[in-house]
Amino acid sequence: MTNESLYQSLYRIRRVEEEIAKVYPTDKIKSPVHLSIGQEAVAVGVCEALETRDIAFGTYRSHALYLAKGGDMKQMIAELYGKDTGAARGKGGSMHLIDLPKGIMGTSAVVGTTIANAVGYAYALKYQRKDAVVVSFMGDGATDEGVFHESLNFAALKALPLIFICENNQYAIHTHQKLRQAQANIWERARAYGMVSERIEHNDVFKVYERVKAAVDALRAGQPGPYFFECMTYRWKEHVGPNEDYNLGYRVRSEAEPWMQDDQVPRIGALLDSSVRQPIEAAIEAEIREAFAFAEASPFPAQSELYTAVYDEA
Amino acid sequence: MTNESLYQSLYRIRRVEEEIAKVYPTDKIKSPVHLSIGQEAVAVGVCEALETRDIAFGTYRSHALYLAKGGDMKQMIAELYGKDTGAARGKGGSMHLIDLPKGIMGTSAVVGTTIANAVGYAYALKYQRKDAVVVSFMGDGATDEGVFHESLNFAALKALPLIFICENNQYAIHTHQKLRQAQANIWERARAYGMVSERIEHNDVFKVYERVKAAVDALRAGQPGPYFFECMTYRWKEHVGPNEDYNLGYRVRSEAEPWMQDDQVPRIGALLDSSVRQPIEAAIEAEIREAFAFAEASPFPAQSELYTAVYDEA
Amino acid sequence: MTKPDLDRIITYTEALREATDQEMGRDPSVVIFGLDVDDPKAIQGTTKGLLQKYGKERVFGTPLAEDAMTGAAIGMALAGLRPIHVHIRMDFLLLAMNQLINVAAKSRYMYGGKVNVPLVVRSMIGKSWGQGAQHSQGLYSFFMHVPGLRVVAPTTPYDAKGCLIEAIRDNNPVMYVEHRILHFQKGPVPEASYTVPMGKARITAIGEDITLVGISYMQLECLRAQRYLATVGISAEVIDPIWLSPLDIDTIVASVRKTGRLVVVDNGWTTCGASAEIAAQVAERLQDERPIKIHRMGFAPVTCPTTPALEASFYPTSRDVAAAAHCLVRPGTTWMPEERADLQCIDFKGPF
Amino acid sequence: MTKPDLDRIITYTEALREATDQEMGRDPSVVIFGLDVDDPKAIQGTTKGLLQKYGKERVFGTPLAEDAMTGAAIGMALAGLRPIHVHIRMDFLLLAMNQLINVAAKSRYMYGGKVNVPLVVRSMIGKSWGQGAQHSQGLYSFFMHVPGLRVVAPTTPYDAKGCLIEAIRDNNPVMYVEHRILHFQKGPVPEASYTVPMGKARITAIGEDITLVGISYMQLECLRAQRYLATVGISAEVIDPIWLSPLDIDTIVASVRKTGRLVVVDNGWTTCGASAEIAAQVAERLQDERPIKIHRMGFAPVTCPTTPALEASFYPTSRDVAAAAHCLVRPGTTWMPEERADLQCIDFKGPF
Ligand SMILES: Cc1ncc(C[n+]2csc(CCOP(=O)(O)OP(=O)(O)O)c2C)c(N)n1
Ligand SMILES: Cc1ncc(C[n+]2csc(CCOP(=O)(O)OP(=O)(O)O)c2C)c(N)n1
Ligand SMILES: [Mg+2]
Ligand SMILES: [Mg+2]
Repeated sequence: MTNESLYQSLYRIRRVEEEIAKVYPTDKIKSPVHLSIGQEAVAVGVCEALETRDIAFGTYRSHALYLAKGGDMKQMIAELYGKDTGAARGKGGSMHLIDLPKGIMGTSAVVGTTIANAVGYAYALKYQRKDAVVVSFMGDGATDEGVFHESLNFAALKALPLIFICENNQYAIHTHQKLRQAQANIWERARAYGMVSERIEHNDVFKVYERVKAAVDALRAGQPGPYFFECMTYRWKEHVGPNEDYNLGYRVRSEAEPWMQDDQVPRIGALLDSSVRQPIEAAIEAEIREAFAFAEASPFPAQSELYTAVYDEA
Repeated sequence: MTNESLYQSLYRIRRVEEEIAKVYPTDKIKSPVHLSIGQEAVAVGVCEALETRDIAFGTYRSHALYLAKGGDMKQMIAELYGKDTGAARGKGGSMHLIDLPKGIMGTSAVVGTTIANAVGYAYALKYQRKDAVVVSFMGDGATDEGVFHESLNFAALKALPLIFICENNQYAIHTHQKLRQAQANIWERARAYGMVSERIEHNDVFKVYERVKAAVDALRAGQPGPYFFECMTYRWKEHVGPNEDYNLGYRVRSEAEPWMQDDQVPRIGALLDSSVRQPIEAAIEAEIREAFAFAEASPFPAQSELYTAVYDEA
Repeated sequence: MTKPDLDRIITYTEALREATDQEMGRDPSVVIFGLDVDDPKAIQGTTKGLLQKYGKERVFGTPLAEDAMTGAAIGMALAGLRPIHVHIRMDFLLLAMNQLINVAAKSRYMYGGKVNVPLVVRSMIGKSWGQGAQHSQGLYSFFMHVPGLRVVAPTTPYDAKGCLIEAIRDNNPVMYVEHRILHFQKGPVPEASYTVPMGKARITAIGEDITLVGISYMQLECLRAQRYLATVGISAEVIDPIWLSPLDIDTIVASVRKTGRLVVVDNGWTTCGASAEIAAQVAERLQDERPIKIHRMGFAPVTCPTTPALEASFYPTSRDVAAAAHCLVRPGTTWMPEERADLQCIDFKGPF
Repeated sequence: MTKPDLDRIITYTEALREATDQEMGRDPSVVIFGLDVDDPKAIQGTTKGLLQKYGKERVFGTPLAEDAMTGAAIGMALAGLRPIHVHIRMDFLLLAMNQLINVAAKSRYMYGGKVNVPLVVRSMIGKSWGQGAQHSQGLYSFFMHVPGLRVVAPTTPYDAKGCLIEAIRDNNPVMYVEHRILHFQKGPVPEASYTVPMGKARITAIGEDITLVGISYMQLECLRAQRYLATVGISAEVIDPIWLSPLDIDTIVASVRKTGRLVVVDNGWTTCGASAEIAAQVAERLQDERPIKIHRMGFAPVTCPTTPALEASFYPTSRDVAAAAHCLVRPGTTWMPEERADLQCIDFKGPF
């Protein structure tokens, strides 16, 4: 982790998603997109603490995770375009991103499902004596689900090399956490299963990095897991789609403003000399242009693809 | 609650179950029975604090709850015999006891299911402005299930007039709690949802009564629920069936012995003068004889009953 | 059955809203809840205004907890309420199967008839705009399989309203299946309350040569196919089963007795689906009477792909249905109608 | 396919244990877990000794958490293990439907073929001794409905072993369906490892007049029915599909092409069940060839009652099957064989 790498990752995610939002009204992306704009710091802080061999599972809102973990941008944009060159050959779309060489094991449209998958993966890694950790991303909404409880219980029971990251943006679609949970204490619930658990306030990329790095180091040293981090953050855009939604009335813009003022992208950018920052930005802009051009130019999957990959017939 | 009523209830349950165990080898009861012998104090302590109008939901191990809540003994034994006069006309068996006039709303063979049903019932009572509380019985095993988490969260969110009773006998079939949960702190998990929660040690019928009575009084006074009580207890017999199972090797008899020495039936019996105790016992023995005779004499349901009660066609 | 008042045209979503509103007004035991029922989007408008009118005890959003909230709905029903539990995707019911099948469907029977569970579960099938693998499934055959449940999948605004009222008033658990694309349909709906009685199919076009049974959204494709077929002189009878459990097999059998040919077009996979049941029952019923020809259509036997390039071939279209019907009526010939703009499938435009 | 070694007779449970043991010995990526797999009863003995031999990392009991443990099994499979997840009742799979159908069945497709999920889910159907509403369901048609899953329901010890090995080695999620009563069956099983290849049915009796397809435990009742029928000069061909997905419909069709008559006896409800699928496919396939007669049998269309007085009529017996077959072969006549002690149904004796 360096300020450069942090900025590189933050800026890359922000700018890719801004481009997606810009392209979206043209209907070239004919599938739902759940943007992470405003929330990048969590994925970036976490992934800076990981190695490529470490494994991440995410939610349908995982552009940030995918990019922060090193996912291939071309394949991601092509996937959003439904193209054959996409990460899932167009069969998955934005909600089902995957990049195996980068340890991105998949993202799911059904809330909570990947939490359990991550637990199983961590169990396997431990059994295989592999020197890698698993990270399981979830929203605050996912912690309402029974699978959250069952997964945490099993992970604690087996002391798995696993880090749970709850991206608490306080909303599940338009429903605030306080309308879903009597107490705003997700991290305390996790602690009750017998794991180290902590809330990280303020969408602070350095704090996220530090705490997760310490956990990763401990796990690599063979100490028992899992860890739980409730990372407070905020979604700037609508739940799904490219626009803002403060007009809907379920939240007010003034709630968002402190988070916007605390935007981690310029915050980290400001720590860099412009001679360092500008080449980073320019390279990313070029990468983005290339990724979109790649997606545009790529073919759709052939009709015969409808019937492939249902089963592994090997 | 009086010592008489406690003893009456404890002795009644113990003796009914002893008779079931005695009859079982004759194969007159052709369905599984999960005996509560050793655990009676929890159901009795709880139900002594309830009124008939209060509602209870239980598990497949609910003979004690059914009887303590005032359930009809004849209908219960007839149900075990699969007779038309049974509580569920023979269609349910030991695992699906019900007695609506006594507020026993049903027991289920799938672990954890009635927890959520109890929550919904309590929601309805609150909406209907009814002066009754709901009690939800569950085993320690049931607290592993996701439905436990989801149910507690919703009950706390809506501050329902509901008391959760976890009968922690430390085992789910043959698997000890410590092989299923990293920490033995079910009550603490419950507390994290934002409810009053407490562990009651030693299978102590008075303590259970006192704590539950206080909760019932508070709920009747309109104070917000729910409450959670983890009641430590111990099963003397095998998980299912009439025998002991210390030979299986998953537990040792010495673990059971302190619980047996602390048996609540003679403990409470000893508080009564024998002139008080003996008529109680005699009446119960007569009731039991009558109940079994009733079951024996009752007819099986007619073949046409196979097709009735699938739908309410009213 | 009330005859449709042809003057009052409203959408399917408005019909759902109106049915709920009328029943909630009539009966204080009706409550409605589920993720997002009280949010600004109000389940595509189907719950709009209900919170304001009936208050948050009767209209409420829930935590993400499909399993326990289904169990809670059953508990409410046992306590005398008439809960409506709403899911924005049918796929999420897979989290609620235990309560639906092990508890709701069985409670009345396993408690010897002492209780009933007057519960309505609304769920929506998604299609187009990249709904993909996990937001597109039509899984109602699961509920048809299990005794104790009722299943209904209305196609028109008229039936949407009448079936919802019928479902709310029924004392049994009813799985009420909607389709996102049908939400946009408009049609005549009387303002006054009425029910569409369960177990009765509707003949939506009268014909002689072949019977087309179209389930849920596929009813629309069958009606379009009927028009394509008319252009080549084939007269198709079209049936909307509306209720899948109880299923009005008599109406279907009577039609096939006449036409001798049956195409069942399902809005789900065919294997062990509604189309298998209908085909099997018709074959059993008519085997001693006359030879018949049967053909089933439904989702391609694959997971639903997200890319529009493949999604288009995942679903049978009206032209596919017409071609298949043609093939049964005039065996040995092949024909595929030219696409007509007025018979095109409506696609949903995103974000979601 | 290896020919059965007729000398070595073992039980179905022992066949399961042996298959698991051999695969675990061969491949360290095979792990087995589920509620109570490591307890003294060892899932009716099917996991006996495995803990001692392979240790608690590879053989473990779990918390009561069907949903997450299924999800965890998928995660293990993604990481290269070959998990076997065991459930003592099929009814409990209703808690795992989301992971099974939304994740396991779809992962390969929705990730564009990049991953596979080599997972085996064993589950048991209960019968007799008051299993009742929630411990008796045969719900495999749900899994047949969904592309991406395989389904197998072996009847004999020989197939139990060979199919389990085949399932473990397959790279896809396989739903492995057992029946409690079949656990008591004995039969010839070679000691050496072998597979029973997927998608291939077995003709278990050759006949001319009628085809009986018996699924899971009902295969036994069909074989008994075949013997009852023989006493009145009716020659029944009996087929065990073994694999329900992929289903060997060709073998069934070829038989019905010959006999002209089909009775499908399922170990579940008929509506939208395996029997509906088989009947529909056979009807579709033979409609241009010859007239056929079809009859489906299965659970009564009610919830399973606990009392033995009603449970007996909930299930079709071999005599019911024989009577129904007789009715197809000799229409207009009725016949019900006298019960023969040697062809009686085995009942399970409790506690459970
Ligand atoms: C099991 C399930 N229930 C409901 C939904 C519908 N849904 C999609 S996103 C969402 C909100 C999830 O909120 P959260 O976990 O906080 O994630 P965020 O969108 O805030 O990142 C809901 C309810 C779903 N996809 N899956
Ligand atoms: C959902 C589900 N999973 C598994 C089972 C099998 N089973 C029956 S009883 C039981 C143990 C439950 O333990 P606990 O809740 O502690 O209750 P106890 O038997 O100790 O009273 C299990 C696992 C079941 N009935 N339901
Ligand atoms: Mg959120
Ligand atoms: Mg227990």
